[in-house]
Amino acid sequence: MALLETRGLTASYGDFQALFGVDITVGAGETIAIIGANGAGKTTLMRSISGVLANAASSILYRDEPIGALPAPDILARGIAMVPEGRKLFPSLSVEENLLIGNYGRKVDGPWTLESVFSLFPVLKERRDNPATALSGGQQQMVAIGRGLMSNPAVLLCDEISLGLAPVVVRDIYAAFPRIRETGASIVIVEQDIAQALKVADRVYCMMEGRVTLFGRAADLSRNDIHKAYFGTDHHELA
Amino acid sequence: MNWLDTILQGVLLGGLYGLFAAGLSLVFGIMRLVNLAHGDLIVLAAFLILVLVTTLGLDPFVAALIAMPLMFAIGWGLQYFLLNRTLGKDILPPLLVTFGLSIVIQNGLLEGFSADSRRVFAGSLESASVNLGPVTAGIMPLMTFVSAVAVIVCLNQLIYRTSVGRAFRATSDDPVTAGLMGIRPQRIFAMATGLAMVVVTIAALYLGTRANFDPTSGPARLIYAFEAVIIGGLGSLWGTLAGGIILGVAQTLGAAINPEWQILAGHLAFLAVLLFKPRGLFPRAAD
Amino acid sequence: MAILELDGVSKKFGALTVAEQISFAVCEGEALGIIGPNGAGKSTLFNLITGNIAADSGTIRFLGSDVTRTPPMARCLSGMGRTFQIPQPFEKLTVFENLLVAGAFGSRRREAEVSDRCAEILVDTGLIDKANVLAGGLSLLQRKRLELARALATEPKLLLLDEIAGGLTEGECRSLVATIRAIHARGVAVIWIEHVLHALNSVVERLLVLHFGRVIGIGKPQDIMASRDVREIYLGIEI
Amino acid sequence: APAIAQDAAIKLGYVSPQTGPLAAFGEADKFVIDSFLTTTKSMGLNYEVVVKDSQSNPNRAAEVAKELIVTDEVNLILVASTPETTNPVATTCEAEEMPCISTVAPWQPWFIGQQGNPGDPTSWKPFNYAYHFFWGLEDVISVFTNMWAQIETNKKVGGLFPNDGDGNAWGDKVVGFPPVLEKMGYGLIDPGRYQNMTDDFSAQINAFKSGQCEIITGVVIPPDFTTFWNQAKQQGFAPKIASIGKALLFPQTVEALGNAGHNLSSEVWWTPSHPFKSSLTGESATQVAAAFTKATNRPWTQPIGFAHALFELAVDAMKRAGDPKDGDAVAQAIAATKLDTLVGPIAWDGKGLPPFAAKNIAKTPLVGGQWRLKDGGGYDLVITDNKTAPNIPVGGKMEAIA
Amino acid sequence: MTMAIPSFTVETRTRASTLSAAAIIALLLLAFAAPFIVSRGVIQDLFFILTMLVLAQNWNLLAGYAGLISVGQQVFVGFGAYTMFGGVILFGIDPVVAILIAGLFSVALAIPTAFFTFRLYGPYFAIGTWVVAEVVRLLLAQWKALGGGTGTSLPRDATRDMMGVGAMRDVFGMKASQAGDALTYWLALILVVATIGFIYGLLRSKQGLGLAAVRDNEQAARAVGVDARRMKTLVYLATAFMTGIAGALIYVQKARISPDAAFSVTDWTAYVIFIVVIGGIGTIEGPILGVIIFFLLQNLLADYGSWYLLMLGLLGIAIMLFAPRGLWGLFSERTGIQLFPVRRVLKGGPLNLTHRGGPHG
Ligand SMILES: Nc1ncnc2c1ncn2[C@@H]1O[C@H](COP(=O)(O)OP(=O)(O)OP(=O)(O)O)[C@@H](O)[C@H]1O
Ligand SMILES: Nc1ncnc2c1ncn2[C@@H]1O[C@H](COP(=O)(O)OP(=O)(O)OP(=O)(O)O)[C@@H](O)[C@H]1O
Ligand SMILES: [Mg+2]
Ligand SMILES: [Mg+2]
Repeated sequence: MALLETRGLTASYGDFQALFGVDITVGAGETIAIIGANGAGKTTLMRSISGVLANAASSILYRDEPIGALPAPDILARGIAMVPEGRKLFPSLSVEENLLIGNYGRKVDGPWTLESVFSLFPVLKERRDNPATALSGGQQQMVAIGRGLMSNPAVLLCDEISLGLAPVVVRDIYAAFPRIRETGASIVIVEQDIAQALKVADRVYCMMEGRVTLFGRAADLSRNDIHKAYFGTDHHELA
Repeated sequence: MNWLDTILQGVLLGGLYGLFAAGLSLVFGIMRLVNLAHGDLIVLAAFLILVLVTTLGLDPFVAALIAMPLMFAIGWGLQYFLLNRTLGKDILPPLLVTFGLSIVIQNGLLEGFSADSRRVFAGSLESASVNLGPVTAGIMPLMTFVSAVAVIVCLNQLIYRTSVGRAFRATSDDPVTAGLMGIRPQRIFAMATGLAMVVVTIAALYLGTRANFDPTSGPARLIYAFEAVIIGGLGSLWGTLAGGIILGVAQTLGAAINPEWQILAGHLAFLAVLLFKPRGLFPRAAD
Repeated sequence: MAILELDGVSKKFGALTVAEQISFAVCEGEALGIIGPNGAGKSTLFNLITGNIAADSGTIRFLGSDVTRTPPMARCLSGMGRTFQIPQPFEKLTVFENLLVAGAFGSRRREAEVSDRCAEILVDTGLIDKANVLAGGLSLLQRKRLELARALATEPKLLLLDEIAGGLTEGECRSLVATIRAIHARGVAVIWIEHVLHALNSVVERLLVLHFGRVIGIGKPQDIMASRDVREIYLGIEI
Repeated sequence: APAIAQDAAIKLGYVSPQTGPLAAFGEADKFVIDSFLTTTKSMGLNYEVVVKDSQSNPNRAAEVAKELIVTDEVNLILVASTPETTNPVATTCEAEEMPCISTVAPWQPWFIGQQGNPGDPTSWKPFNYAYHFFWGLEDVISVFTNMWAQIETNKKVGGLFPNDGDGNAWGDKVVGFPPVLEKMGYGLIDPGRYQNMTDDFSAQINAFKSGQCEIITGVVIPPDFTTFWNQAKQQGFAPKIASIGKALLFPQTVEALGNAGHNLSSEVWWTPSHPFKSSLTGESATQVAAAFTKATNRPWTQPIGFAHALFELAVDAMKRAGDPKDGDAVAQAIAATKLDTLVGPIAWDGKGLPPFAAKNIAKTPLVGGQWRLKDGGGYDLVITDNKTAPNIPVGGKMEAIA
Repeated sequence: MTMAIPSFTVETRTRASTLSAAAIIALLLLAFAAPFIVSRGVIQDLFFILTMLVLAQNWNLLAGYAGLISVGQQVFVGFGAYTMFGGVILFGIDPVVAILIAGLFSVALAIPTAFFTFRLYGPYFAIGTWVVAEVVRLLLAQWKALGGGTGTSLPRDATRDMMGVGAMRDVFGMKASQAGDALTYWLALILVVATIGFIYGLLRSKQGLGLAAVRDNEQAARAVGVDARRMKTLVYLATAFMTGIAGALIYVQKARISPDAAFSVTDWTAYVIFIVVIGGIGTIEGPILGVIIFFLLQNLLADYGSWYLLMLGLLGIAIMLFAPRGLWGLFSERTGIQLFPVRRVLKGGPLNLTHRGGPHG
């Protein structure tokens, strides 16, 4: 049964419509990847689900409850946490405080505590009292993920966690995902790095210009299908 | 001329300015909100205390205690329903709306209370003083100063030691992302203004017992409060107190030379600080 | 002859060294690519070159004269054009006006003299149909194009490009490469920071690798890509 | 016999601070004007009063004066209360050739304050249309020193003079307190002009303490006096006498001092016990004050008498002017006034005045009083010195502040 | 690169602006004739409107176009007025000449002020300008020759014998005070025309475009060769000049000055901000509309004392909340009408470029 589901989701920024009827489903414990070029609407989708953008109530269902119109804090309270694009750490807060604030609106017992986040990303423990902005990009991304986990969410939305990071750092960060999956949480990853996405995801949605153009089990999709959905061209056209 | 006394009086005066400015500093630090109605809100609180004192026959300190939650509610509502709509990158909307508010409060109070000068009586405390060797200090000014320090200690504890305080700082950094943490920025801002109004009530208590006030006496001290905040640096409450003291000492020193220089000396001290530290003495690292 | 020379340029933000003893030169008409992990100091290097950030030590020479202490405006007037990694359009001006400003001020000419050229640049960069739209209403992609177009309007002798190809579709990427090549072909020197290596490599003659603020390699793209250091640091050891 | 045509109403313009920090001065205006209109109506006179509020703001005062002249086309302008309102209005009237009667501001700040260069007496010029009646600094100085003479002191005086219209005049080295006090053997310690709404008076208190002042005088706005008085007590400064102008005019402001207001002294320009009668209604001062209290439920204040007198003078001048629309005739009629009013006899005859001010100023009597705590709370203003105007009865002797 | 491109043209004019140009010229002719047509009361009201309009246009130039939100513009009103008084009283200069000198002195004051306040940003700049104004007020309050804190009046003869008044008396047979009014009114009218002309000319020039760029993004503006500091300084000095002149002119008419009145933050800055915001910030039309509304409100409600101010406060709040672009902004958005267009619209070329940018700011 679907834990989280969007039905014909549309979203606009003023006059500009960014999503045109997006349907995705996320099952319990599932890892979903959403891929697509810049401007495809991936972030908009994440922002809609997490409540930053308001939508029609019934366009997003969570445990069969319409949540499309709820504001972000209510979404978090129900167990959907987000790691936003660009990390968005709080510069006035230390590393530890950035993590602690992650469960401000949802304090439930679960696998994730300050200690377990530190054991997931040991380097953060050493820097716990530093201002979050003093860390390297990769470390900041770890704080952002840890912060998302602190509320022990049932669904974790991760927007472009490898954006602008060097491949080595990306690898370190993705190394943490199996341990997050083990706790039973569903994960939605937005990613431009298709290979990386296919590696961790159970299922993949591909978006182009505000629509889902392809979806299926990661293992079933051919590279050419994805390429076509992603770029609108065949793979072999690539030099 | 007694320099020691001059400086002591200046420091105590600085306590009063620090108290006037602490609420402003809180609001300015968290929301970048330049509240031009701050002075009028102090006067409003003073009238509230006055009404409680005269109708219920309460001691002013007790009256202030009762006024605090009321003022908190006023501040909360003001922020939640009005000022939150003005926040943004542009500083003009809050400037204008709070200026409008200032006019509304002043003239509302004028309609309600007439232009008469009022006073809140603190009994024999008013003229009591302690002898500190070569100088004497009034009990009330001392209490004002101690209250300013206490207010700042409490606010700092709140902001740096509690989870609500973390939420304040996080929201101040980035309200949208704070929302993703389950923080409701609108309410955090409302709470911050509510808290500022509690501080305002304390300031009003000392304003009302120290000198006469009338509906129009708010703006006169607003500029000192702003100066204290800016000298101290955005978001630093201790800086705000330091700013108040710098102003106070500059004023008493200026007055000791010639009373014509009293207020001018305070302003010049402010300009001098900004000339060398355009972001104040203790600016926040970010922004 | 060198159009730009850096000699021992260093910069620290507090304890963080973002540029350490950087020395290199770019010849007239050359195209140089800069790569390096996220946070390596690439954008900071641009800011040092253009004067948005003052160097702690070292000298920067442009067109033979020392510009280490001259303000950004003067450097632009002497022929440096740049794009910002995070686009910085003049939001309340139209796209065309954005270019007019750059054209009129950057090349010190009257508005009327530059308007035709600005229109041409809009055609070249594919923004012509947005000419009279407020720049604040553009999508990220269009904003990046506007960055490029605006930099071109200043008629630079040296063009500094900061990550303008990220997230383009293959077709768009190809046309971007063609545009940059054409600019380059007219004798404009180019320094281009980019993560999209195949695009970069199809334009530049040399590559410079930056790591923790230090230059760890500069040379022909093939040589650089083949070097062990670069592979380890930038691409990860697994390759 | 009144030669005024019954059909065309005579239009009087009236400006005073009805709102803002000086609003206490304008408190009685409505009462005075209402009763004036009823009286004139019953006398068969056709008067109209256009009331403007200066909002305690000199900019606004000048604006409304222009409006009265130009838009409302009044025949005469009456203005009252503090140089911040009287001076801009009088200046405007003078420039517009509009007759104007002004009051409730000591004449020096009014006259000298309207001169281009107040520092240069040779440049001072009299006015053709602006006339003022009130007392002057010489009166308040003699009233104060007479009061001080009743009590044994070391004759050391501390002065509190702000940098405003009144303060600069009172503290002036030529026309103000300093030369006279010196002549009379008082030592004046004047630390200098301060700005109104000052939060700290320790500089002044220190100066007074080290000068061992037993007397305090000055012209202070109410909030500043409260601040000063509290701080003085806190810092152990207790003068025997405090005679302060302006701050202690109104019962509310004295009450605002709590018990600390006892035996503070002040100038008194009008009380219900002044032995004068209205030339319009024949009522005595006591009756007018009682009528005010009855109508408004507020204690009497000093401006009542002067606001009333303004209208008496207006009616008197208009009667004699012939054509009320002829500004020059009205101005001449004002200059020729000889009228017994609610605040005493008024005539612009130069009596008791230096030659430069003789034309435009008429003086009214001034006495001194002390505020005394009443048994049941509240304060009484007791007249303690009348040497300057013996026809006004005293109510008690001066007492030193406990 | 070299493909043939159908030729482009750049336009700023709109149909409304062509019509309005004609209407404005007609209106101006009427305005110049006003002293012969309407009563003195109306002339004085118009004088008030015109001088407030000058202040409003200047504040708008500063805040709406240069992004410099100042709450200390009263410093130039007061300083200009005091310079004029000083010139007339102490040096016997003709008031009309003294007005011009006042403008120059204001610029002289603005130079050190700019040096200081330009180090500050956003709210710091706003408060900094206010404090500077207070400092100047307190310093002038010590100037005993001009009355110190008491203030002083302009000698009656000075305005009576003002340049041009005599001639007007002789030629038009006006009374001295009437001639004085007409003269100050014409000066105000000229000042308004010059101010709006200057601002409009500036905005349509290359410098105006640069100014808009600086306001939108200072860093990017510098990167494309705009000298942001020079641009802001230029605007600041220009507004100081015009505001100083307006201040002097206002006080020639008032004839009485005191530091509190001349440096009133409420009268010369807060109300001016109201005017600009009610009308619409960042447009030339906005302050014009704003000053008319302000004047009407003041006349309708002034006799209600504190209620008037209360209403004004509420109105300001309401406009800021519900129509942040002001009433002209609302109107212009609905109708697309602009009387003073500055937008450069690209026309022609390969595509039919119809989309318009709307008003600046
Ligand atoms: N103004 C600043 N103050 C403090 N630190 C800064 C500042 N600007 C940049 N940094 C830090 O300097 C380092 C280098 O940043 P820079 O933007 O130059 O990296 P980059 O190589 O361009 O990375 P990316 O590939 O993500 O664009 C980073 O750690 C960044 O956080
Ligand atoms: N705040 C906004 N205002 C207007 N348009 C926006 C806004 N944010 C995004 N858009 C537009 O909405 C469309 C979808 O953007 P979105 O950020 O969702 O894409 P994305 O798939 O996340 O891209 P990226 O890979 O760059 O993160 C784009 O055309 C973008 O320009
Ligand atoms: Mg995205
Ligand atoms: Mg970068």
